[in-house]
Amino acid sequence: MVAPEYYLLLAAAVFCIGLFGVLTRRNALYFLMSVELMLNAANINFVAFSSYYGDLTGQVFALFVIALAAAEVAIGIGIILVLYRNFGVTDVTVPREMRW
Amino acid sequence: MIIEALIAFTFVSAMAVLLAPDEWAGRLAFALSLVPFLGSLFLWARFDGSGNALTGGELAFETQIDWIDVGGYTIQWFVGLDGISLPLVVLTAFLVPLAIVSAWTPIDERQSQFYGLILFMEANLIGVFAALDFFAWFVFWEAVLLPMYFLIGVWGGPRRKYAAIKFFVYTNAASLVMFLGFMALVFSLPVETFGLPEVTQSIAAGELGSFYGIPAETIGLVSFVAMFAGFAVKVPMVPVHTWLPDAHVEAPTPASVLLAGVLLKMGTYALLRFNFTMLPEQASALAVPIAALAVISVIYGAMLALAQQDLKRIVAYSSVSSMGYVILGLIAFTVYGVGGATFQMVAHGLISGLMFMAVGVIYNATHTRMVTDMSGLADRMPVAVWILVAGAFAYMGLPLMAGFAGEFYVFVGSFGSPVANGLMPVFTALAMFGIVIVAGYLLFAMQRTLFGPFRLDTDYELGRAPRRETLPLAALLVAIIVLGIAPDLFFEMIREAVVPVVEGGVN
Amino acid sequence: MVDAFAYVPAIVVLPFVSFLVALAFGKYLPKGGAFGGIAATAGSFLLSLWVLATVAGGGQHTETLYTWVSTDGIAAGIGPQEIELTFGVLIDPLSALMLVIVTLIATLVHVFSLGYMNDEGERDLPRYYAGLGLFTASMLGFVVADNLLMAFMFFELVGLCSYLLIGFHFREPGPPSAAKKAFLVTRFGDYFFLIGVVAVFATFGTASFVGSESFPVLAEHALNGEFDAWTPFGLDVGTWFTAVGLLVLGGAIGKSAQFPLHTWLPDAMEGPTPVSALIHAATMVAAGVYLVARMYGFYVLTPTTMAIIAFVGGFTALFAATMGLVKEELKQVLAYSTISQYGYMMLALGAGGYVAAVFHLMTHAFFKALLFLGAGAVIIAMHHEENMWEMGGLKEKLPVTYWTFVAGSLALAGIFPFAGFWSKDEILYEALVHGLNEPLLLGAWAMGLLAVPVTAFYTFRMVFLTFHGEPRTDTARDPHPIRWNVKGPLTVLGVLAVVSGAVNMVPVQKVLGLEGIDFLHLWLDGHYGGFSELTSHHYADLGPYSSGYIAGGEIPTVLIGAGVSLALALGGLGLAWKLYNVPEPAEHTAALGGIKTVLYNNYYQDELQVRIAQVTAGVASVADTFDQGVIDGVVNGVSSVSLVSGDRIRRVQTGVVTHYAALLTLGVTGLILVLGVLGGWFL
Amino acid sequence: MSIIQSSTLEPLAALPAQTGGAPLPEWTALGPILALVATGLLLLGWDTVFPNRRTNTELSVIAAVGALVTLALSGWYLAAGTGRPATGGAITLFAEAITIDGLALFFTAIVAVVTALVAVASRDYLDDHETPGEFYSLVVLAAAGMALLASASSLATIFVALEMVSLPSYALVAYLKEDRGSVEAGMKYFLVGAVSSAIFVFGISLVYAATGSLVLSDVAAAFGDLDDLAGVAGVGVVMMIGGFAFKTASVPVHFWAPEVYEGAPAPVSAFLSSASKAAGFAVAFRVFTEAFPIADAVAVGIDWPLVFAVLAVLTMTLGNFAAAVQTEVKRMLAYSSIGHAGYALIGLAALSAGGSHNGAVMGASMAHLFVYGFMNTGAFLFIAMVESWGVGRTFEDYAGLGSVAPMASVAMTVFMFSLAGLPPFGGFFSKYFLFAGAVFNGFWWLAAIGALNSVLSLYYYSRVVKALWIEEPTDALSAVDSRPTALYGAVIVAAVATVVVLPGFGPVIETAEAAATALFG
Repeated sequence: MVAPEYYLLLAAAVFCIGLFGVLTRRNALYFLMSVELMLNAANINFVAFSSYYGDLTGQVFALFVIALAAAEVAIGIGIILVLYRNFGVTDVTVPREMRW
Repeated sequence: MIIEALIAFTFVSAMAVLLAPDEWAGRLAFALSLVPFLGSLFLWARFDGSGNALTGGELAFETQIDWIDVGGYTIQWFVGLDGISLPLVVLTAFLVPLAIVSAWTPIDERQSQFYGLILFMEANLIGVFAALDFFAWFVFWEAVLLPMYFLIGVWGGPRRKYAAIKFFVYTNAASLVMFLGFMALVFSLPVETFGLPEVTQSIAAGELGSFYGIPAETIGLVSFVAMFAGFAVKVPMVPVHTWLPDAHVEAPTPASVLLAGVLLKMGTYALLRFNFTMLPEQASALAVPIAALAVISVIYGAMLALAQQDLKRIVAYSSVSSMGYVILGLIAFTVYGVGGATFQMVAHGLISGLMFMAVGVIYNATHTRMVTDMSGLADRMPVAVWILVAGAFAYMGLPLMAGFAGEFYVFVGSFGSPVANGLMPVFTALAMFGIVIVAGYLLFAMQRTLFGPFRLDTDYELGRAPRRETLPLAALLVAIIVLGIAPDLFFEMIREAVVPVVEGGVN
Repeated sequence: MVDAFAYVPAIVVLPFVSFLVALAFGKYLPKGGAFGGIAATAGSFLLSLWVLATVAGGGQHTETLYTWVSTDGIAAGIGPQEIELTFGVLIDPLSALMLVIVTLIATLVHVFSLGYMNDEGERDLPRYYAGLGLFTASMLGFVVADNLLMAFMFFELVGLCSYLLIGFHFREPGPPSAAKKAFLVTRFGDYFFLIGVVAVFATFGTASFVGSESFPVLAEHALNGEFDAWTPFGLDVGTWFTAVGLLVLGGAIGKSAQFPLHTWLPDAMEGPTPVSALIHAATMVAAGVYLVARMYGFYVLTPTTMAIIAFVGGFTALFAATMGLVKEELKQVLAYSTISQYGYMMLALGAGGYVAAVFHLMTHAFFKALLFLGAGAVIIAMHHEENMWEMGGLKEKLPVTYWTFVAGSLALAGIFPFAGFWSKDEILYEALVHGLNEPLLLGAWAMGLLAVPVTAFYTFRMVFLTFHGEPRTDTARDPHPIRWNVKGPLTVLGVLAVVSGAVNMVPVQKVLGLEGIDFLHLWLDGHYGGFSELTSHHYADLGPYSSGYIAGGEIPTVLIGAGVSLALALGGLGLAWKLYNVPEPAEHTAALGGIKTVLYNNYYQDELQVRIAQVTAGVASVADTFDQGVIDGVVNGVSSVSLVSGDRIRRVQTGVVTHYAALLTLGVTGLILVLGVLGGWFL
Repeated sequence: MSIIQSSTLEPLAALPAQTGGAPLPEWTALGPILALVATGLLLLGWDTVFPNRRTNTELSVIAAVGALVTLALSGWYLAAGTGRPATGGAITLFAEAITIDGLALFFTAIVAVVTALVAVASRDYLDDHETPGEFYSLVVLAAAGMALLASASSLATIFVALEMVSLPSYALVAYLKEDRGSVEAGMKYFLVGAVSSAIFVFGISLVYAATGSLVLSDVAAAFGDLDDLAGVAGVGVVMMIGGFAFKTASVPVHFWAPEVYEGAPAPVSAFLSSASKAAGFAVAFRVFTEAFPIADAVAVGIDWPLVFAVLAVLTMTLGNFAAAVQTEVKRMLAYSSIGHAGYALIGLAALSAGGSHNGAVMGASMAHLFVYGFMNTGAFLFIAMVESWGVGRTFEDYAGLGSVAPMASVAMTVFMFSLAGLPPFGGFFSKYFLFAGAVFNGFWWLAAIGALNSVLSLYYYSRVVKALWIEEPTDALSAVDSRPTALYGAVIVAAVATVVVLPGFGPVIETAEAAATALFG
């Protein structure tokens, strides 16, 4: 059995990759994908430790997270759509009419 | 329930006036404001309290009911009057109708709002002087600021917005400091309410404990300083006085009258109640710096008044100066000192009210307040001018007028006071020099504006001031003289109420 | 029997009522309320005479009339005992005498005002008569006061009235300014007085003048160690009493126009002339001296105070007299003579000559009122021209005025046998005999003596320039006629100026050995009636002085003293005669050289005070700048700094969502790091 | 252990009695939440049945009634003592996934109040709008999520509820599809929200990794002996704080707030800044007191009150300072909302292990959020009214509004002064009790910083008042030509409530304090 520390590290790595994507990618869709990575990093933890503790709630919760992620993407795409309609771009750094 | 009835009636009056049409809002407000005035006279006539409200004296017109339970404490609706608060209630109720009448001429727009705010302020002012639970008191204390903010901001002079916001923010900041100080104090005591008497008596019983590892002495000292700083702004004392001249100069006359006449007294009243009655030991320990600040307020304020060219600014700075006497009297911890300070609050309320009102009458006619813009007004508007002269002499402490009584008591009380390592004679003598400077700037100002050949640079036709403008002045002058000749009208009850304060002090 | 003392309050109240009547109804009354004033003051005068007679019949009286602040058993917490503040009357020989003087002169001034004000068509007469009434009432209240606080209060009211009356002609620029100066300068003195009052309360717990619990008596006990008086800073009682005495003296110096607070008095000539008469002869200026006399029992306890009083008095007598030498205006000369004469009284008080001081107070009241009213008559005649160089030769045109004026002048100059001679001579005698052992006092005496010829010179320079020689202007050739209401008071006072010296013929008594003609001595010594602790011999017992004599005895000292001063006076008079009693007098001030400028400018005392005022105004202006710039600057600075930092803070919000993501990542990471380090997670 | 499992029987006396005297069945404790869910579904249904109605009055009424029913239910339960120690303690359902106690009911009430106000006000704001149906259903469903959030007592439920709030909110913010501001705000809200929820859920996963449970009480039990997993738990806790910071618009995840509140339709801003924030605090209060007991957490180096103290100071300072220099009223309110989050955070910051007054502090914070629900919602609704008039957005544009719309301006004045903490308005007591509580618990410095900020806030709140009453009216005010009744009604009700809550503060603070104290029980 793989030691739980490694799962933690894996999850952290995936999380950081996702975060890196969030910080560097300007395209809204990439942004969304990166967020998905971060969510899945959490899922790794849930599943791994669910099995580590022999407790099913973690795994069930991972399913919930996946479902919610899907919902999030759905609404995200919708917002990206109206963004494109109004600003003509999907670059998230462009709309900056409101600041300060 | 008489106090509650008075406050409630005044609130309702304020509402009624707010909704009244402008044409008769002023008359209606005056008529309605007579009710609290008569009510205050009734309170005076039926006053049966004795001793000090905070130290367990017999309260008049007391009501005490539980209001809010929070954090293991009970907040009460707790009002009552003693010999210190009653005169101030009467002062308030007396000044407001006069201030309303003095507004009839200069206030010509949004009148119903103006008079509504004045009455709203009156209700809160009565509340401030009557409330004996901290939170009830604090609600009124803070609520007084709102109408004044509008009175200055809407009906004020050219820089009214700056003055209003400065007044508002400055005094509120002070309230917060004071609030924290008081909270720290209460939480170090084994009390279960915020009732001022209970807090006072608990401290007097030596129950001030440590609080989160901070020793009781430090708590007492820090609370004292925080509350003192908070109230000093309201008084105002140098160096936290700079909101006052701006507020006064910009405020319309009736607002100035109430600001100088009553609002400043809130500060000294609170100092007396909180700092000097609750924490006499700390006050005595800090007597030297406090007395020094008082003296600085007197002299520095008077010097500033000397440098001004605007009549209102002169009177405003001289208020700073006069309130210095009150502080000096309070710190003396003698019956004459503390009692004189209290009396001086009333006296100064009347006198400064008169002065501001008189300056307002001049302004109504000349549309200027600058000393350099006019001279010889006595020729054209004799009645108003001579009452102003009388008021100025009252301000200078002319005997047989209320101001002298207040100041003299303070001087007698503080000169022989044992506090401040025996330095009080020096402080008193220094502060007394204020009576020379005050004579200086008032006489100079009068000489230049009222006397000499007539001249007015603003090109307004000057006639006698109308009777509705001079009658309030006359009423104030009569009150000043009556109190000057028979100070015992108030001083007797004041004295009884301050004896416990003095006995709590280090003597 | 009806008790005169029951009517003492009425003496004060009557003029006060006339004040109220004139104020309220003056414009509906004939003569602007003058008759009410005359009736009131005359009534007061009659009552005063009755009181005087009662005292002469062995009466004395003290009574608390009104409790201003009661104590009701509450310990005041300061001083040795509780303090009750009361109003009361004290009638003893001194106050009874003063009442008569004040009411007499007030009555005469009222009558004179009919001629000076009403006949000249002045405006605002009700205000004038109201002022006179209040002035008189205040002074009378001061005179009968039985304690220091009450005295102070009426003292201040006197100041107020002087302000109102000096500034009567407020439409001109001069009078308001003079009124302001008068009030302000005396206020400066009153500042010390007030400290003194407060100190007396703090020290003794009472400010009563009379009785076994009065403060002079308590002070006496304190010095004997029989009474434990409060003192500040652990001072010993003697030093403290000296300080208190000097503080109270400040008020007297201000009101009695002693150096260095004398500058207001010449300016006060801006007031109507009858007011000047009232101020200088009987009320305001007299109040200072009266105050010292009233609490003499306290002053005699402290030798230092006595010496200072004497020296200030002597110096002022000489100093003011020299300034009178070069004045061109009639009233100005009189003004400086007033200062000088009150200097004599102070000298007397300081020298232990209590009776002499009161004596001079009385005679001076008569002859100075006379001179002022005479000057007023001249001014009426001269159509309000006051410059003596514009007059001349009025002797024939105004005989009543002339002769009474001369009588007054002779009295002022101290020429035998006019009233002034007797009183001034007694002052110098007292100063001499007490001063032989006291160098400071001897100096004061010397100055007083030197002032004698100067006084005589300027007095007769004035007389000659005004009445003698040829008329120098058209007005002087054809003066305005004066009426009975002017001549009447002049005559009364003229008679008094001649004869009033007779009440105290001490030198005659001493030289001729006639007992019992020193009526004033007996009077003030409680011979007829009075309180034992307020008698002159009681003061003498307490006083620090012993008598010394020159030329081997009392009688030679008396004779030499009188002879020297009379000779000096005659010398001054003679010089004035020589220089100015010529048909076409010329100015001789050039002979004084550089001193002339100094004298014209009153030793630059006014300039000094103006300079002080300017410096004060400068300091005030600096304070204002400081207040606006620094103190308020800090306040506004706090607000500016807040807003500027708010503006900085909001710039973080760039509007770019990626930045937000980065910042929130940084924020959370920072929190993790900080908390982790603090919590030791990474160990 | 499965998640959905009927709970062991609790003392049913905790529920209000039926008319016959027998207690209501246990599931009725969910009544308020169910009422909101039902209303949401009803709205959807109504919109489906009548898709082309030109008026949205019915929708508005349905939403408002649903919210009021929720309010009535939660008020009834609160009054009856449901879920309170006096009646047998909290009611837990679904294997402790949901807990109905004082806290839950209290916050449900807040959410219901705000929802009702917003629903009424939207009637006029969305007049002539094409698709009002989804707006109301989204609002009500988000409100249901908030109510659930306040009741959730498992990290799983919490995350689900959080998303239930967030997802409709994103849509609501971007509701004005043609409005660039609304879209930009929606985009920013969504992106920041997505990142934060990722961080949040990762934090949950770390806590789960360290403790092996998602149920708060079990987490708490495991917190006693974390051993070397303290670091993992600690990072998890901080990341969860990040998630809460997003919901409550606190530093460091506040960046979305100014833009969102500014760009979103004003009723949505009101809804988010009042209800959503309150719900965020509700769950934060519950999680940190129930799952991470202070004593245990501090013992293993997870000093979360300290974190909240730092965040409170930063949040209130940032919010107030930035608000002071805004030129647009709505954005100023947005920053002020951040500032108030900072004040409310005192409720979590000024806690100490075994502190005898923890309940008082947190209760004061809850009471503040309650009052805030009225005054802040009212303020944003006033903005909505001004927007509907077409008057500009800056302070200058507001000049003289008092002369043309006095009643509304009085109400706005009440809101501003109440937000500033001045009497005689509710915000006065709530803020001062909060400061007093902080001092009481020994955190006087926190109160002092709060006080300093309060002073600054006075400045910018009074700027609005100044504009309304003191400045001279401009020509732009001719645009004020309508009197939107529903909007007016909502604003006035909020104002009256803001005033009345001052004398009637007793029940509010007493309930809040009792609820909070129970958490520390």
